[in-house]
Amino acid sequence: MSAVAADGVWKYYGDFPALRAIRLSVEQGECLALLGRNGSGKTTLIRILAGLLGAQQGSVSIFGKDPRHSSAREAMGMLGHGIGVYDELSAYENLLLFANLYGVKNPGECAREWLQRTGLDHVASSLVREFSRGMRQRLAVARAFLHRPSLFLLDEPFTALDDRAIALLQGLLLEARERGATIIMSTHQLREAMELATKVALLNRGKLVFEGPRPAEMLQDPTWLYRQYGEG
Amino acid sequence: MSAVAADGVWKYYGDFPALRAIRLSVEQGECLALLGRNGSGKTTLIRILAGLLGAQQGSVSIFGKDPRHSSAREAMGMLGHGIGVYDELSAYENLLLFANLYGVKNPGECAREWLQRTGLDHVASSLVREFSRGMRQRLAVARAFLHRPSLFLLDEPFTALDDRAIALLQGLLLEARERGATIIMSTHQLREAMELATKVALLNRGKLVFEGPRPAEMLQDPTWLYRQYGEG
Amino acid sequence: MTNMGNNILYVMGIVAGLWLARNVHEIFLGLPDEAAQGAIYRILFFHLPSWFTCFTAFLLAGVSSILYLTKKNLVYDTFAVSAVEVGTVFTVVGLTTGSIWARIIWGIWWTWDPRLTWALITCIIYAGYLMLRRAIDDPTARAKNSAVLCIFAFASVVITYKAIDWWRTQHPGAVLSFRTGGGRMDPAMESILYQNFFALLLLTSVLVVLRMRQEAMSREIEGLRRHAHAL
Amino acid sequence: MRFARQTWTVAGKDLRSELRTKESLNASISFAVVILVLFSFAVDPTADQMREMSGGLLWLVFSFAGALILNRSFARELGNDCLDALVASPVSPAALFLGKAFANYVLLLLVELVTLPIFGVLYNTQWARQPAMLAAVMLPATWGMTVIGTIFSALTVNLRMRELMLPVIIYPMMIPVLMAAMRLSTILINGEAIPADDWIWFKLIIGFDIIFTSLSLALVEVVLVG
Amino acid sequence: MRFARQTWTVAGKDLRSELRTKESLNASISFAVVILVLFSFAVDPTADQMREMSGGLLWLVFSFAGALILNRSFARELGNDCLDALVASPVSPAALFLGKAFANYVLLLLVELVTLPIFGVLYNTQWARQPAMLAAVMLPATWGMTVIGTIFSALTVNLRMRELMLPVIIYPMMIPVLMAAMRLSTILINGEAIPADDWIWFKLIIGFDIIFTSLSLALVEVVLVG
Ligand code: HEM
Ligand SMILES: Nc1ncnc2c1ncn2[C@@H]1O[C@H](COP(=O)(O)OP(=O)(O)OP(=O)(O)O)[C@@H](O)[C@H]1O
Ligand SMILES: Nc1ncnc2c1ncn2[C@@H]1O[C@H](COP(=O)(O)OP(=O)(O)OP(=O)(O)O)[C@@H](O)[C@H]1O
Ligand SMILES: [Mg+2]
Ligand SMILES: [Mg+2]
Repeated sequence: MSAVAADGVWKYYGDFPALRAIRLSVEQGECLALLGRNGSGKTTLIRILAGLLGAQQGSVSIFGKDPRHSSAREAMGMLGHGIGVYDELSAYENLLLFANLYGVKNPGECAREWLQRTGLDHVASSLVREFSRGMRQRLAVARAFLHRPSLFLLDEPFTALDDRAIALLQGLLLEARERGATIIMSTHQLREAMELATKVALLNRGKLVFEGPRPAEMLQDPTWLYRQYGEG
Repeated sequence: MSAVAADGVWKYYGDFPALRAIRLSVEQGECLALLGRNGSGKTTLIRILAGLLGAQQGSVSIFGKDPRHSSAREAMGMLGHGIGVYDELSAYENLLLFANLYGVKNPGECAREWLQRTGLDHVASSLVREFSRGMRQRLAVARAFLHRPSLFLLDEPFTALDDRAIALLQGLLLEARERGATIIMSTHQLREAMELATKVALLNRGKLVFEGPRPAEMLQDPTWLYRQYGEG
Repeated sequence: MTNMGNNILYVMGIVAGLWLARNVHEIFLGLPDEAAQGAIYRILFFHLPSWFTCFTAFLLAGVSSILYLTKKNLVYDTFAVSAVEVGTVFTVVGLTTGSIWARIIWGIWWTWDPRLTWALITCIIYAGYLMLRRAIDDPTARAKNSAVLCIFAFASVVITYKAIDWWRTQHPGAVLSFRTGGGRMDPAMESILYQNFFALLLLTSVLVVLRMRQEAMSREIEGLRRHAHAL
Repeated sequence: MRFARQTWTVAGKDLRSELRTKESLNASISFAVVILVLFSFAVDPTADQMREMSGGLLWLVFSFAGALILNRSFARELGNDCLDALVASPVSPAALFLGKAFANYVLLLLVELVTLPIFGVLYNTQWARQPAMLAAVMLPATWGMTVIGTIFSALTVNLRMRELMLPVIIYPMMIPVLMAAMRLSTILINGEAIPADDWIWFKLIIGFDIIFTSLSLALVEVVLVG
Repeated sequence: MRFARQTWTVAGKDLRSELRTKESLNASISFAVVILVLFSFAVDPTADQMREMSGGLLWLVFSFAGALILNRSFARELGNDCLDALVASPVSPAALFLGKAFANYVLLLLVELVTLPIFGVLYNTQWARQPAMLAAVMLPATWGMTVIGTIFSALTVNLRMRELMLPVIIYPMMIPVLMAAMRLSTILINGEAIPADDWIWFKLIIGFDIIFTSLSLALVEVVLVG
């Protein structure tokens, strides 16, 4: 059973097909980098996998379940464009909230542990409102990781992060991959992604034009794939 | 006379000093890459240079004038996080509006020219609301360039753009630099920035810790500077 | 659509027109004046059928909204919006004819009687539906959100319909035999009334089908534009 | 069990973040006072007139001031895309809806509790002659307002023109329950017994609550998942 | 010259983008009708009461419905950070303010023009007995509302809780002009001549307009530049 499988997924915005007959499968433990130009449908695909959007045709399964099934949702860690934590709550309260919602055992302890791992323990009781952008992003990472998901869905996770924050995230993702978690991430920052990716998929105007192990060429020259398929 | 000069600029948010005694000068025709970790104050500095924020102490001059002086504002082209164009107007109407506000001669012609240069002429009369992210960003670039500014202030201009859009922007900026325009841009994407930058400034927690010509080391290893000064 | 479909539509339109013309002739020349109200009571033959028509349209729109939410086929949404648009027009006709009638026999254009008030609220709610649609760009989200609203909105139609039973109103109570058990209206009159209703319903169907085509067309155009943009 | 815990967690979060800053609570209460003052200019109520309009005025104020709170309900989730995080978490949408509705309910009741005595003082009205009956009207009527406000707040949360659409949609939808509450409150504030004819209003409120709560619970998943 | 051209460009842009979709215009007008309906429950409009309150009711409706438009005014600039682009351009802040105020003024007057006859029909009131005098009240009073609304819309545009703060701030600020307009309109709608005593209300409106327009023009630069 694949960790993530999409079969013939079409998504229309009205009559405009944003995704066309996407067929994709990611095995457990793989890390897929989802590439594509602006507007090619990466965000749409990730949101469909996360169950935040419904596809008009085709089926999606997460560990064999529908994405809206609660066991699928428990297995997922999602990091979108927004950080998904509340400005009016403190860092600790935010993590506690999500730990509770995910039914984590020992929510308080788990929240504290993740504050520590993301280097936020000294501001645990400050309101998020007062955080700088980097700190917010760290907290978002903690939120997405705290229930030890076995599937990560990340939409442009490296955007607007500095080198340190990128290193933190890469470290955590590597660790997760080692314990067997599956990762799907979209990105324009190919260099950062190539360090993690075992597999690459390229979207072009809603069609999946390439899916396979990361070509060796891309380590040296990240845009190699675009040039191969970009004009297709 | 420097194109941009800041002298002893302090900016507080409440009690928190986001900028501390910034002293910076950029000569005409230079391209400054403003680097710094998340929360180091890049956006704040750029907004102060653009006259969108007032500094509590110190003085800023743009071509010898106050940033709020209308001749300084006419000389400036600003590209922030948002695209700064209206969703309910068409691409052409947007450019026409800004051409009028900047008192460009022949606003209609100028708007059409820039639609062409950014590859938007085929959608000139569509409302921006219908545009994809890449197209919006192109229009934003057209808006910032259409009055031929002699000073560009760009806040993370490459964020979330694909390779093609980045190439377009880099091309336009190179052209502007050649005709003698000054450029200041903040960024985390060092590689893209290093192709343009003649000068580098590094902010660390609101202090300017380095300012000078781009070190040769950074072409090979963009994060070199961070490692030199990052912990300072 | 096919030629065949077009022809059927034309025929339906013509039949509806002729039928209405015949009814008008009958109403104005065939029927005697009413004892209490004189000539003006004839407005009933337009007043009541337009309310029935709009209620029918709203009911069908609600059903089709439920279908949209279960089947996710945009055709249902297209039908719902067309029905609501045509229905809203008939709501306005009903309000106008009612007001004119009120002006003549009550001496005022409007009074805050529950029936009248609820009819006005229904009109506002469905106007809100149409406004909501214009505020959403993505056709799929638009269909979903307006379908939900359309289901909620139908409550106001029910209340409007039942208002005369639930409250003491200045507006006259039921006259049709299926609600009163007969006896309040002359059978000849009632038959004309129904005939006018069915003629209007026929006209409504034609309008709805035309509107559906236009809606489908504009959605297609929107899709094509996005295609063009993506190039 | 799980459902109840989730509901409680969501309601707790909303209440905690609201009570920490009291922003919408303060705004709502001061808006209520502002409206009361505006009305007093507009209608210059003599004692006699007040007898007839007390309930109406009261619920107008409740609904206008309450809208500020209902408006915030899902808007609160927008800022950092928190809604996505919630919907992607294992919380069932119905629990999410109920949790937010409970939080709104508590806040609305708080606003009403504070507004009532202010109203009494400003308009020289003895509103507390039949407190139990008044509560029996206010509790279900406020729940009706809450349900409509919460579900439509969810429905319009992603709209470009949320602030515009919300009032145009929620007030007409709330009218049945508002009308009933106005009528009953007027009678109760004047210290009269409810005439037999007017029990229909009670039934209207209860029916409204039941129908719209079930509809909302049934539709909320559709509303939240695109 | 330059100033006038800039003002005109800004006003033209706002009007064009509003009239293209008519979104806030539609919303505002239907909200006006909604409020008229709500009031009818509250006040039980008999002919006698209406005589005393017609002006009050009218201006309550104008101010509530108008707030939707005023609210949008600077909110429109928020979406894509357009406000930054405008403030960074060579437009003088005063021209920006005046341009937006003119656009709002036109829209508010449109809403009032549509609302008046609806009000007349629904409340069975002959409002047009002294049209010229009524216009002489409405034009400056609406300008007063516009100025207050526009400047506070600018002031709150960057606030986290814009929808909350705006109503709480603008209605109290508008009270002088609203009160005057209510009083004068009631007299005019009833077809009476304005008593000598009541001319003071006229002066109040004019004074209000002059003072707040100048204050706003003087302060708008500070408001817009952080
Ligand atoms: C603006 C004013 C009015 C409105 C909004 C209005 C609304 C309605 C509505 C919604 C119906 C639907 C009836 C149904 O399906 O049961 C109706 C029916 C009817 N209306 Fe009116 N009406 C108005 C004025 C009047 C006036 C002035 C009269 C005559 C005095 C009148 C006489 C009737 C009659 C006799 C029916 C048929 C009742 C039945 O059999 O149910 N209406 N009206
Ligand atoms: N809500 C929406 N309504 C209508 N069209 C949409 C919507 N969201 C996305 N689209 C369209 O669908 C296509 C795919 O969008 P999507 O956001 O998935 O692209 P993306 O690959 O994430 O792009 P980017 O790299 O810019 O983030 C685009 O053409 C876009 O215009
Ligand atoms: N409006 C504000 N109110 C309070 N503090 C602020 C505000 N804006 C920024 N700050 C604080 O000022 C500091 C500098 O912020 P700024 O946005 O300039 O950083 P930056 O260098 O642009 O960071 P990034 O790379 O994340 O964009 C941060 O610590 C931030 O928390
Ligand atoms: Mg994307
Ligand atoms: Mg920044």
